[in-house]
Amino acid sequence: MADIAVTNIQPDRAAVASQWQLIWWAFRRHRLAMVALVVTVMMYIVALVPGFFAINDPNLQNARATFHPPQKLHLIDTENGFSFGPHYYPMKLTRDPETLAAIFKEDTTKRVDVQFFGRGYEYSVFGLFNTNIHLIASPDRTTPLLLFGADRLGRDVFSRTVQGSQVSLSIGLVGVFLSLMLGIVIGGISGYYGGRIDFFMQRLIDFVLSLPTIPIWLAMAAALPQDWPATLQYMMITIILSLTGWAQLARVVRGRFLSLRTEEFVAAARLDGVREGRIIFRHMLPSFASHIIASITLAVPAMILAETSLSFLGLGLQPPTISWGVLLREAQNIRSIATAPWLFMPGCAVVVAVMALNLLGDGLRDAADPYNK
Amino acid sequence: MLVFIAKRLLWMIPSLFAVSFLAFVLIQLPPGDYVTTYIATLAASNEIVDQNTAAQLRERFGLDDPMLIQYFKWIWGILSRGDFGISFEWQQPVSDLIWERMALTLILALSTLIATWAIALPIGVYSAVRKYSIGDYFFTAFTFFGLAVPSFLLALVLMYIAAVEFGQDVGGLFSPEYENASWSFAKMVDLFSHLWLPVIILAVSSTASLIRVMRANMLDELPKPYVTTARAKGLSEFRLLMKYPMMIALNPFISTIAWLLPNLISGSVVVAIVLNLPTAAPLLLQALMAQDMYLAGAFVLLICALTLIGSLISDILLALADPRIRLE
Amino acid sequence: AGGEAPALAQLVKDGKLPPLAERLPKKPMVVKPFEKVGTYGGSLRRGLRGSSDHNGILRMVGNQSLVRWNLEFTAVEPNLAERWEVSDDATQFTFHLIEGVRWSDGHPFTADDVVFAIEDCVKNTELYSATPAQLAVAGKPVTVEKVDDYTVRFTFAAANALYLENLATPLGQHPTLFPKHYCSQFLPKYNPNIEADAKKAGVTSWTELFRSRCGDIEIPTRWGNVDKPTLDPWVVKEPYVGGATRVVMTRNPYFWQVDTEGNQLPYIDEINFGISQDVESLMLNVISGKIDIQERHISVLANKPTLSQNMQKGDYRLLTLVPSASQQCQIYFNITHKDPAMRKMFADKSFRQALSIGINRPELIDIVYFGQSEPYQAGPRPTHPWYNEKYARQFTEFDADKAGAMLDQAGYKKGGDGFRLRPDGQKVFFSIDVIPTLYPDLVDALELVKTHWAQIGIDMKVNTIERALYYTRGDDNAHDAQVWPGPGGLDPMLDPRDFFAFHPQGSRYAIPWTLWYTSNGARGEEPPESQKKRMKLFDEARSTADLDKRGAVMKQIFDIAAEEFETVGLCLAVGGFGIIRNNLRNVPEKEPDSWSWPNPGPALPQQFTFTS
Amino acid sequence: MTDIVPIAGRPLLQVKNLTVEFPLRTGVFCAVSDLSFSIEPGKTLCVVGESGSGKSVTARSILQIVDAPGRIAAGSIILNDQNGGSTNLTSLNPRGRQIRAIRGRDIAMIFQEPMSSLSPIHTVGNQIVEALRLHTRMSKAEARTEAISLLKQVEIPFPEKALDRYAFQYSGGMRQRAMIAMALACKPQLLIADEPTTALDVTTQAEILDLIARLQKANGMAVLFITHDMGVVAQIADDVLVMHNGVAKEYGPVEQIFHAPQDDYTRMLIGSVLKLEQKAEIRLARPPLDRTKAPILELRNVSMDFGEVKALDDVSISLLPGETLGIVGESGSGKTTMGRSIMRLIDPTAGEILYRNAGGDIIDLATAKGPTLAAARRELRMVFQDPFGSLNPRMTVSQIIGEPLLVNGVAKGKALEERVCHLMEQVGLDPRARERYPHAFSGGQRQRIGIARAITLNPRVIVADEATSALDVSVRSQVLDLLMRLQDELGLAYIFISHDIGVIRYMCDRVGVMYKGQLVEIGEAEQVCRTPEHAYTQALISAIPRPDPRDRDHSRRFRYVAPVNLESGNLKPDHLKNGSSQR
Ligand SMILES: Nc1ncnc2c1ncn2[C@@H]1O[C@H](COP(=O)(O)OP(=O)(O)OP(=O)(O)O)[C@@H](O)[C@H]1O
Ligand SMILES: Nc1ncnc2c1ncn2[C@@H]1O[C@H](COP(=O)(O)OP(=O)(O)OP(=O)(O)O)[C@@H](O)[C@H]1O
Ligand SMILES: [Mg+2]
Ligand SMILES: [Mg+2]
Repeated sequence: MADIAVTNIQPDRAAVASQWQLIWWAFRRHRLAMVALVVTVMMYIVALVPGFFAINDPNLQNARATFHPPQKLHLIDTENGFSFGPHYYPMKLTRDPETLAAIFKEDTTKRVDVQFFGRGYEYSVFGLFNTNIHLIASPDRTTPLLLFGADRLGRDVFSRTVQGSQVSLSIGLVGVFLSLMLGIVIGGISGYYGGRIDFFMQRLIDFVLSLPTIPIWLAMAAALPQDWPATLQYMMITIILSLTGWAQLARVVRGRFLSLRTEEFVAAARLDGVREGRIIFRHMLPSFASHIIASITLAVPAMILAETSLSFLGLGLQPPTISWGVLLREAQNIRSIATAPWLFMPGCAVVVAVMALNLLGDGLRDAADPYNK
Repeated sequence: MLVFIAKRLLWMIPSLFAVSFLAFVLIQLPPGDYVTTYIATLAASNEIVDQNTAAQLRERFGLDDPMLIQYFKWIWGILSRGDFGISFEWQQPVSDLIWERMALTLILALSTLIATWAIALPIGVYSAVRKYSIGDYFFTAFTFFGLAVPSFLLALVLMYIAAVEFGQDVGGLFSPEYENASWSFAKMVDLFSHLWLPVIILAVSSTASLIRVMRANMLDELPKPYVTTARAKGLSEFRLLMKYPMMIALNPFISTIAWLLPNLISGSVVVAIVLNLPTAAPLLLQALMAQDMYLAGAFVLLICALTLIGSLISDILLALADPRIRLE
Repeated sequence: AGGEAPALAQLVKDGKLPPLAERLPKKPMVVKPFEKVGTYGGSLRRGLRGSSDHNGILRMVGNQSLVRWNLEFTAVEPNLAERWEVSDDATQFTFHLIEGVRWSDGHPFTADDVVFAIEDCVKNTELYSATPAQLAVAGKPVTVEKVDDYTVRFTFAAANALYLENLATPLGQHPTLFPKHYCSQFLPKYNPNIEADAKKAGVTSWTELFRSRCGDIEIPTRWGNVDKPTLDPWVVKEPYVGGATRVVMTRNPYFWQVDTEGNQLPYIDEINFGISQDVESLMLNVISGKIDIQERHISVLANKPTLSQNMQKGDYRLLTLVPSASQQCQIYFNITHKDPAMRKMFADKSFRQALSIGINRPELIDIVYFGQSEPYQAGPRPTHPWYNEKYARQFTEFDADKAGAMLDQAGYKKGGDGFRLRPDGQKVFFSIDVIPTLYPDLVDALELVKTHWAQIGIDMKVNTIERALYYTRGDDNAHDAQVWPGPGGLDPMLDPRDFFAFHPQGSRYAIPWTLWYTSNGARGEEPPESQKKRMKLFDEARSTADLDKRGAVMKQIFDIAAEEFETVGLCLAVGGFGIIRNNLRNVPEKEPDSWSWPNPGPALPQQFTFTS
Repeated sequence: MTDIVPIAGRPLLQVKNLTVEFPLRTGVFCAVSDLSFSIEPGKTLCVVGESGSGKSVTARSILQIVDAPGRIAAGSIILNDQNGGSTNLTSLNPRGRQIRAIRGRDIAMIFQEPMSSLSPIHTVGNQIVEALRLHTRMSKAEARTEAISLLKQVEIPFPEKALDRYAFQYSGGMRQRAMIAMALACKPQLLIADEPTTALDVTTQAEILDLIARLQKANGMAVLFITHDMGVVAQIADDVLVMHNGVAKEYGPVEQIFHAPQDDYTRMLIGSVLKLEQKAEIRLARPPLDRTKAPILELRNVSMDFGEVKALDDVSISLLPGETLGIVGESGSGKTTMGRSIMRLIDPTAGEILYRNAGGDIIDLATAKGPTLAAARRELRMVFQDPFGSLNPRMTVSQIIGEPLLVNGVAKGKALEERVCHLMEQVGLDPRARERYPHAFSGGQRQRIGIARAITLNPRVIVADEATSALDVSVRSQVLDLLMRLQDELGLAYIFISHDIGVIRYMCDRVGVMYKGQLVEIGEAEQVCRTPEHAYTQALISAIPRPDPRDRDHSRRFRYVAPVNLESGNLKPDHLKNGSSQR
């Protein structure tokens, strides 16, 4: 085959792309995945400097704003003449004396213009320096802007959601990745070698699988040093949980590897002198990449939500630490459902995160799929 | 195969010992003991336990013995007399407490499993075959919802709607008249008429993840040459999918059978609590929280045994489903 | 001649039950209905939570002690004992039982039962290796003798002036707990084959068997045996056993009380306790009108708006609970801290005072408690005759500047980062333990306190921990500070943990001192003089039968406590609430909220009634 | 559908102006352009042409199963059925009911890569029975009986047992035959056979060709036969289509192609055929091997059992440095098993495999472990019989070829790229295609990838298992020449497993002949090909198809039947049977 009948192909040898470039090109064509990537990156930017994106101090309690419903951000003002510019109207509070329920009404006579890059409460950036510049700031400290409303203590749900992203998008993931690595390595070894090694690995996996998780949680919560910060403790819990959580993935990987290892290309790799580790990771694992990508993208929301169940049981993160799980847990009662549904806004954040991560995963999967050109 | 099964069964014995011992240690690891937690529970309602009574309880339950001795006493009781010990909290033999709960748990687990697989597998296959179609997007959206909503929140909302809007009684697994009745056909019917809500709630998130995983695995298998071969035979797309790629894509799911039960028990704790299900999970949690060792221990032991059996079953199925594994 | 429930009348007609006159005592106890004479019938629905909620049943039905509290929680009234005499030195109590009272199986209740309960059961060291505190004074258990069939005499080794009050609390129920004709079969003394019976029943020892059959005051098995005769208005029909999802109690045909028209009580046929694992499902049942009376578990301030808003939908009215506690949130700084530097800091009175005025209580009450409280330190509630103004209100005025000045003066100067340093150069920092699952409001309150204290340069960590751990840390004296609601608002005699180092698990500012006190100096750490003085005074008050004299002694304690200022309170305990279905009548809409007055029991549920 | 009357002059299938495109990142690749041909009932159209010229794509287009992202850009494919109706296949929905009814029943296809085209988790029987029951109204039992008879017809030994075995338990040739049985199951009107005999020894191949011819006669089945074996073309074709780079170079009766080719490419092709008829020039130019040297590889009494199947039975053979040892033998006779044993991909049940490494140490490969084995494997390489299966579907070609270099630390980065490009060029692949994944190559291209990979590390011994079976004659001779050049440069030794006696003769020094796991004859290549001793070898040589359509005499062919027929239980002496005796 001297010349392939290819139109528009540059003759230059170097024009050929590396596999990563190929994947990236394929990924870029996937529009939804690109959106997901952008959203994910933005979420992580927010998680890095939540203070900048928060409007109000997430811990600031405000007696006049308990169960304050979300506020609208107006663009066009028709009440006080006609003018443009993002602004909001403070709410007037009256309280039903019998039921103690608050009644809020927009007070359109007063108008507060929001400022971009204005000054607000002080926060620290990476623990390096403090600043008080925020993306959105309200000049009126007494009637703050509550985009997502406020909770039972009058704290700004929006700012809390923004703040919560920090813990939720970071700590839980440590455990996810740890158990992922353990699962792949142990499951991979077990499935790759088969036979006796597999048998003993399987007994280990059985053992770990049948370890009851709830007592482990309980024991863990008690055993960790109390003077650690809550987030560190929680990270330890997730890490230790991942020390048992790997077993599931390991079993799945192993099951798949048992059949994969009979594939001819694995034999070929062995003959190429590829070391076991590389065979498992570079040669066999990619055949299983879809499953693993799916597992990761599923594990992330599971981890975010596991935190809510853990705190339900009185474990895991507890207020005053702010995370999506904690926020959701606080919202999980009849009261919020009946009277303050905006407390579930952190749940929307979870949905967005889950959606972004999964679409990202889909995009990656497709991009890495050789048959998908 | 028989040798294999026998060998595996034999191996379960040391595993059970190891797990039960570890569980026993874990249960005791949190500070305090049953009596402390008992006192703490009552204190929550500002109710007070006499100090002398507390000391007395401790002595009576043998909580002053070293742990090893407690463990061996317990295990010996099980081995020699099938006696799982007594629940501190209920002053009842543990075996009176667990069986019905375990049975209900199994029923719930199996129903959830069936529901999950029955919904998820076809949808997963559909989503893979019709990748990026309207239907795929629809199911994708559904799965994201299922993934992102904590199941007990879902439980709460559904209960709220059912109770407040429709005046329906939704908690529990039985109508009041069957609550404490003995088992009968009518009671079974009643059970199944109550089962759907917890099954739906428990199935939502697992269905969602199953769909995603199934979709991913199918996408891997679909372009394989053997699928084309089958297609060239003139096989209808549906039968083709069911028979060829699906069987291979199922491999990871078969592996999951092993931990279905423990997962369902730990995963459903909160839902079971919210929905008031008389399954093992709440009782286990309560026993653990109260450090009611023997009760908790018995549950853990049973769950562990079921896990090991599950893993054996899953291994057998794995071998049946894939000759490459079987004929190694 | 009074009436009886139609169902019972039918049984009588069928000859399955003796006629009413034979079932009632000659002079049955007459109860005045709260509003009006009721009508028979109905099933009352109430919720329990989880498996350890046996006291939820006890509070409703199990208050049939020798004496009982009045509705106001101010005085002890006759119950199964129609009258009594107390010796002047408060060592001998003679009770006269109502004649002709019968157990729920029809067997007469006599002095023998009381003697049996104490002498054979409670004083059986195999069964009770230590005698319950109420029944032992100066380390010796009480002696009970039968004077005649309906008269018993309790003799204590030393003065026990509080005995009647104690007897009215749930922990005082032992004398009427064990029917001799039934429970004697589980005692070796009466049944030589008891060990064999125990084996047959599948338990390891006869004591297990006894407890599972006859129960005890505060264990679930008290409600787990349908065969055990009781003196309660309702008896167990579907028992409270492990795994049960509901408990049903049905009327006791031999109940020994009648209303003013001579109708046998209770009015209501049946009580149906649904067991919820989770408070939220209980809430759901409440607002959808599936519960007839409930305050237990739902009485969380945050629930109030929801419950109020659904009053019409659920067809109920609100029930107000008067807290018997004094303090919503008492901060216990560990004055006996293991670390000498910390100890010195917490033991410094002006340090504590400064922290106290550094708290903006009005703001806290506004935010966390919906404005439903007032700044308060400690001591009996304002309505209580022993109310002590200074003890209750000192250092509650918010003044950050003054607090700062006080701290400066006490030697805690501000460091570079705005936080204060101890004289040894270390930063002032401590953590306060709180159990979020139990008291979520305390977490919120502490969060606010943290911001207030940050303004005066004090760094504090809100340490949310698990329940058992909270206790362990306290027991080990390993805590910096802990919080708990302060009791003793209406019942200062019964739980004086805040007034001096009294309770080894309650007086969390000085656990070692409480040990010293409870062990008579054998264990723990010797407390300072002011404590010892209060301990002595309290012992004195305890053995003073005369209420006025006792009050005088207690007031001295409050004065000293006010002076010493050991604990810091935030605000007066906030009233709880509950719901009563609109068709349930004869229920007081305001009642004390206390374990000693185990609401709603002393409001006499037997005279609750349904209107159609 | 048994007795059809061919409608004279009305072709069964008409392909008009077919164009198939693959949109790639860098542009649109036209695999087939403007191709037209037609086939009449009962006739055979052979498609020949350079590897990668679009033969398989054309075949797949007919059944509408071109791999994504390929698409039929233009043209029509008309199927005229016997009732006079005709359907344009390109206009049918590829998932629709209509095309499904045609697939398998009217048109059946044998895929080029039988080794990967069978489901790994279903028994072969299951897959054949399925095809039968799909288009006929057979009961399960009937279908099973039919499947057994089909397997028997394609010469699979012990068909009753073989039916219940899995594809990976079959040898390459057996899989191919299973595919053939499956395609023939419903007696289609048109059989598309994409290199159906590459993995078959010539005797079995002859049987299969006879079987197809019988069906053609009996049912009027038309055959579209894609092959590289000009001998086969000469024997069976009525018409021939010569393809090159996606276009038809020449299309005409077989006589014309062989004896009066019009096109240059065709002439070149026929010329290559003749070239492969003799011993290679390079080989002849080489000084004779030093037979006294110590063997580099020696098999002593090696046996391998798979359950009751004795795949290797007490085989002893040795290989000299620089020597090319050809292995021929019946399909399923254990050739691959021998190769895999040498590589220690399977552990032989008995015997020694002694390898003398570069340092002169002798290693027993049958028991070697760990680093010793790893070191030995660097010097021993293998070309797998199944090119598709042996290429990781998720690695690009450049990664696959570069992998041994990378992991052995030979080259990295830019240097690695260069090496890979060079290797690809050596085996006749365009380096620009190196970012593609294996599935985007033609069968022959994949085979060359496998060869490129085998020669990367400058090994000392290469076991080549059917390494050139999917290559067209011209490319094949190029590749073989390359291999021989390398041999001379590096002193390589080859074990060359092949069914193509031409190839053996062209490049081998010695030949071993295997039969049922045993090595029945070994000797100088010339001598074995000219004057075979063993009866089986004689039968083999007799069955080689002549690349001349005028010489279609089958009477020379012999069939060898094993001396001991265990099944019937009676002992028979070695005997030769006149070729396809059934006829
Ligand atoms: N999925 C694909 N993507 C890109 N190019 C492809 C794809 N499939 C095939 N090709 C290209 O199409 C061309 C024709 O392939 P085809 O398989 O038809 O060749 P062939 O004539 O059958 O060759 P061989 O004799 O080697 O099997 C080849 O150059 C191949 O690289
Ligand atoms: N993994 C296996 N399990 C069981 N039997 C096997 C296995 N591999 C090969 N066999 C059997 O061993 C015998 C020899 O197979 P082998 O692959 O060595 O044949 P071959 O000579 O390479 O044939 P071909 O030319 O058809 O490729 C065959 O009968 C085959 O069915
Ligand atoms: Mg091809
Ligand atoms: Mg082979």
